[in-house]
Amino acid sequence: MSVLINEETKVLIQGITGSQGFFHTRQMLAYGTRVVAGVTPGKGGEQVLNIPVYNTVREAVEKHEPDAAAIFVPAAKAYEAAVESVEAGIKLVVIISEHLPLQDTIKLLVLAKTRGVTIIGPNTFGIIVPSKCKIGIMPNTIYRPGPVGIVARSGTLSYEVASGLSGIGLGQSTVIGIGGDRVVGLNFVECLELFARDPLTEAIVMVGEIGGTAEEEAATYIKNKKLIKPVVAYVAGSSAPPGKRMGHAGAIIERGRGTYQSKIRALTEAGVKVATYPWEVAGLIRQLL
Amino acid sequence: MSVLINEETKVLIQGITGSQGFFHTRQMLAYGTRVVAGVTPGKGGEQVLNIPVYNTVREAVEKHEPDAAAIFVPAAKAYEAAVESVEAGIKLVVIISEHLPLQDTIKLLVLAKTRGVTIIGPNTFGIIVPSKCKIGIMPNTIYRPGPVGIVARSGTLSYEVASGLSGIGLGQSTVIGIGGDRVVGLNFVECLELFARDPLTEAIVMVGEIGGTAEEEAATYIKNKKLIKPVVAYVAGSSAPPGKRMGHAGAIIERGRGTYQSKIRALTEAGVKVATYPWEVAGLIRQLL
Amino acid sequence: MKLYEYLAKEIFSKNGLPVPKGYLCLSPEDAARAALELGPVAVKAQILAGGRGKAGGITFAATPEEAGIATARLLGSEIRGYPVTRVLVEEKLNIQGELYLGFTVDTSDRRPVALASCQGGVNIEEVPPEKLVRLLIDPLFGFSSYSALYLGLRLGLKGELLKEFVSLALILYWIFMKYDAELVEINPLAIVEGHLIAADARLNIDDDALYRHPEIEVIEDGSELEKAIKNLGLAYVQLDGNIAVLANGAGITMATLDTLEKFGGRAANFLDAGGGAGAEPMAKALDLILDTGPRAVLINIFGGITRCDEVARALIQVKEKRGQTVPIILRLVGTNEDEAYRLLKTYGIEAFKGMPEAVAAVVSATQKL
Amino acid sequence: MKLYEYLAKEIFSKNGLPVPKGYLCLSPEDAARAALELGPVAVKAQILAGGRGKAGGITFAATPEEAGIATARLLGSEIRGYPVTRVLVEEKLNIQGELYLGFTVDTSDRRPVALASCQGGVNIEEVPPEKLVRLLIDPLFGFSSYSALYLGLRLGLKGELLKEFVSLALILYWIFMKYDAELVEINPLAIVEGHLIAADARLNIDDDALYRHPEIEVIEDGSELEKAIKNLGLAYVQLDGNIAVLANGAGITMATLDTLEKFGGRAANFLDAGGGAGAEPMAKALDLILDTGPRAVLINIFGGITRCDEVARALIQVKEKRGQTVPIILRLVGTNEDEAYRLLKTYGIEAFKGMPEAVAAVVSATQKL
Repeated sequence: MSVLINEETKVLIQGITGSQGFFHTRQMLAYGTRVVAGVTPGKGGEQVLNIPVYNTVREAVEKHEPDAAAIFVPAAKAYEAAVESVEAGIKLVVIISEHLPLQDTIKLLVLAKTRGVTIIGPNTFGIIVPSKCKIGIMPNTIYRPGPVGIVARSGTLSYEVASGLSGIGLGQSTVIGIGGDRVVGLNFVECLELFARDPLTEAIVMVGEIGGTAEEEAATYIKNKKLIKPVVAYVAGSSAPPGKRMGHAGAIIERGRGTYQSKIRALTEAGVKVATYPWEVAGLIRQLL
Repeated sequence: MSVLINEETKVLIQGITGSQGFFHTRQMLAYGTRVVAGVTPGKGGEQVLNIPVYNTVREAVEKHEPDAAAIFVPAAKAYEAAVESVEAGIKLVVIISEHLPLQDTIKLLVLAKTRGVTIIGPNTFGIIVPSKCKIGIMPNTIYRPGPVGIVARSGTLSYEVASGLSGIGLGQSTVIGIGGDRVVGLNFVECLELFARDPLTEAIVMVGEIGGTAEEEAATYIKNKKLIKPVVAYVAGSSAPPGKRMGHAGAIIERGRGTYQSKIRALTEAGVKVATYPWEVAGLIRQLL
Repeated sequence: MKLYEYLAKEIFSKNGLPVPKGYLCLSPEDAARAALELGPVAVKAQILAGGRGKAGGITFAATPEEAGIATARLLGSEIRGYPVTRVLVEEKLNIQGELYLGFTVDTSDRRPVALASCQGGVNIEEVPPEKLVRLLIDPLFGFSSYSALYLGLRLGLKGELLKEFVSLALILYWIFMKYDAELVEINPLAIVEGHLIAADARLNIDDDALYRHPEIEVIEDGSELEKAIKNLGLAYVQLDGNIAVLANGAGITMATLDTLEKFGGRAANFLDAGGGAGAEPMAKALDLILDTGPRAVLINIFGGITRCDEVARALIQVKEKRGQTVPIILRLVGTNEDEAYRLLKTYGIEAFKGMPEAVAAVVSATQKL
Repeated sequence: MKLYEYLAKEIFSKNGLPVPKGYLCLSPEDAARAALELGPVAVKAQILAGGRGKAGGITFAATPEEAGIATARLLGSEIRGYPVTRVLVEEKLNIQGELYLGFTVDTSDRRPVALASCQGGVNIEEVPPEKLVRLLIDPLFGFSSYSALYLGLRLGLKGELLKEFVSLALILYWIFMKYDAELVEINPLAIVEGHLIAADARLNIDDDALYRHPEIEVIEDGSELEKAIKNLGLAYVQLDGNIAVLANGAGITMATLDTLEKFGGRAANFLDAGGGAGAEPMAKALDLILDTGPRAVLINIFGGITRCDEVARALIQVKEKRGQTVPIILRLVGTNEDEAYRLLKTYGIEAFKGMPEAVAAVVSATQKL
């Protein structure tokens, strides 16, 4: 068992012929991910890294029934690419692409919901079940299988944490990047729910940052649902000057939440151990396991 | 128990101040329906038949929590009125209005589905649980409580049948008009499912007509799901000349279905008793009960 | 509402779809002039029915003279029951292949559907199912370029033709939505010199949505009487029997005709007075159908929205106005029934509460005469 | 991207929203001329920050002369850290009431939200929650006239004001969607002589959507260096310390700054080289920040998309070009790490694999100097 993906997961790559798509497909194949097809309109019939390329997702779905799609398509076309996978019936769509217009993301998430599709991202480093399946752009070398679930907004910070855990022999059950954008699909709370239900996950690391209220909502979830698995959090942004706020509306919506202090307070009150430095996370997890 | 509505059902009337809305609200109140509020933009604050009128459905929902809405609004505004009820969280919307543009109906049904809302109609006579609740425009006098569920495309034909049943002492559990338009919300198959699960319904009458393939799909359902409650059908249109078909596309979609002969054949093969005349339905039901 | 081919092509062209060059012609002279400009032409009868080609409604003409002759032959003739009053004279296409593409509504799936085939042309209805691609469209997702691409690939198109097909299909769907169409269809979607062109065009607009398309001229289809009754807001179809029928609701009207036929009568029409028709239009409709000289009239009302007292008033009004008429047999039950019977009694008009009795009475009335 | 008030008002006006009459003025003479036409005016500093009124950025002037003086005083001054280079001279409104109306995205509910209050004006952030109406918008349903009506009723509006509010709110939402806004806001939405008018206007466009709005002129916000680094496609914010920081990913860059602060260092900037930046832009960025004269540079890379070998190459390239530089402390792990260390070794550059070691090293390097 693992969260969302496993060694059986068949993966479709959208934008497989682009430089990013090509590079990371090769990395994913090297990791052992079952990449079954690629899609690039106009390049149907070609082969890339021995993977067949199709013009449309629908054709690829008819032939290979992929379980997940990874989107490596430039921002201006990422929305349509993701929607194509959603409409074609793929149930997990991981959007690596960044800089999607906000309204595109919002519309995509609404459409995905009507089809029961899980969207990870946009602007995510992806999701990995160590030694089983990697859908994303994280380095292949830093993960080990084990009991710690990681959910993170930021890629590189999560690599830092995962690498620290692996370094002291604590592997990861599943690592999920929810994406760095203000609006993302799968969120902290939903990941906590997945980890709570996953028998392989014994402890959870949350890697957050200032801005938005996702960490506060996660804290509320942990407190209200009495999550019994231990959670360690690191939140970046303690030194950031108060942000240039987005007009009154932003202030009205956030109502004082979204700051470093508010996140740390909420998490601490929920019983979460908060690390001061990213490299302390591993030690805190070891104490709790 | 009954299907979709009962004596507890609180009803909102959209277009309560219009002549049709007013007339039928009075009839529904006379029947004992719990009409709790009306909505007509611009007439908020008024009272009609001692029912408070609101400018928006949302206000009415906040104050009265209606379970169902009935739409008595001219065609050009019926879509928005129905959507307003769907968005405001009302779970059953009965659209009496006729002549809605087809694309409006299609869009409405899609939106309703995203909110788990049941749409009856458009162009329906409504739904009634005799002596308990009536949401629609059917005459108050012809129904009696009893074991027969009726589902009909046509209003007046269903009155004919209900009246025949009542006349020989066979009351009705629930009578549902699915609406006379080519595209409607709740359909024959869904009504059969509701009746199959309803303990008060012992036999079912389907009142169909030529055009579309709803009767054929109902026959397939009855056959495949082995519906054990007896079904009697009457289908209007035996004398109709072959319709002026809607281009090749219509023919391609219907593929020979949609005619009187195809409906009767499908229903008969599914074990449904088919009445030659509308007034024979009651007698056939009596034989089967 | 069906649009004539030439009107549909006007709309297609305005929205960027390729159509053949052509002119609407109302006389042989017009046609000859058009052919002078266009060279070899197709002369196509403009009627609101399909199957025109097989019925001789399309002729090719190599010269202006031939075009004039063909037009003269078509104008005034009748094709599939429709009088030909106008022809479309179009450049003759050198067709290398025929595809089919259409959008309509799948009423059972309650959503739009795209239909396409690589075997278009006059025999499209006989194309085997595996040669027909059917793609349901989720209205929330629309018909996207990837769907158009998928459709084109399924037809086996490649290269330039595939590109043209994608953009053409997207425009056709756009037209389908924008004009509230029940159906848009291109058959054949011809391949001419390596490019796609809409050799024929069909566009049916949803009657219920016409109100929001004031730019589209309403095409009056049917007889004067049909038009007059439609203008009252009622549904009317002329039939060839001798008993005029008026009922309320499409279902009961159909059932009345079915019963009449089984009882040995022949209906002169289908007249659905529909939901909530008041006394006024019903009286006018009754008046109009009495003008057609039926042997008898059968009125079958089961009152829901339609109130029996209003039906009674309509009948009384017509009787008062016309004096002696052919037998009018009335079957009346439902809302405000008692008031109706009281009114009818005042005027000495009898009515039935049962349908078989009423139908039997009208059949016997016509047989007596 | 924030738009200046006068640009936002131009867009509002073009889309049918009522705004005060006014002119953008770049000199006291311009302002006097405008006031001559408009009568009593408000002179409003155009800066990309809120709270302008409280900071003295809005002055009223009864005469052209006063308008000129007020403008002269504002131009060249600095308000909330922004130099004032332009003012908006507008007719003075006789305000009878102030409402608030805005649309933005609720990032936690992942959808647009309407916010409205009957107590608009400068103290909007202190309005009690019960005086604030918050209406989430389902993108599939949009913001409909019934929603606008509901909002207006909740603000207690009636009659003509309610009607105006409904149409104004619908247009404002339309602007929000059409211009890919992150935020549109009218505060105050003023009541003047019984009508609504947008006394102020705020419109922030989603940077990521600017590419599809070529009609909107991009407003360069920030210093020359900030602009230069942004043009490389990297995210940069200037800070007031002395250690330049370059890292990859917003999260790790923030964490690096946090760590630096806790270790006693002070960052000169936030520079996120982001996802997949190649050697070229990173070298350029490094070059640019070296030009600012930091005491040391800290580069912290955990390679995912960003490949360590490219970072190494960027660093080597800059070192080659500039020769001797201030200390550059490198922390480097991740994709293509081995290749990177091989390259660095060739050039005799040392790197750390641990973050605390690197941060400690850079702090100690600055303290040594």
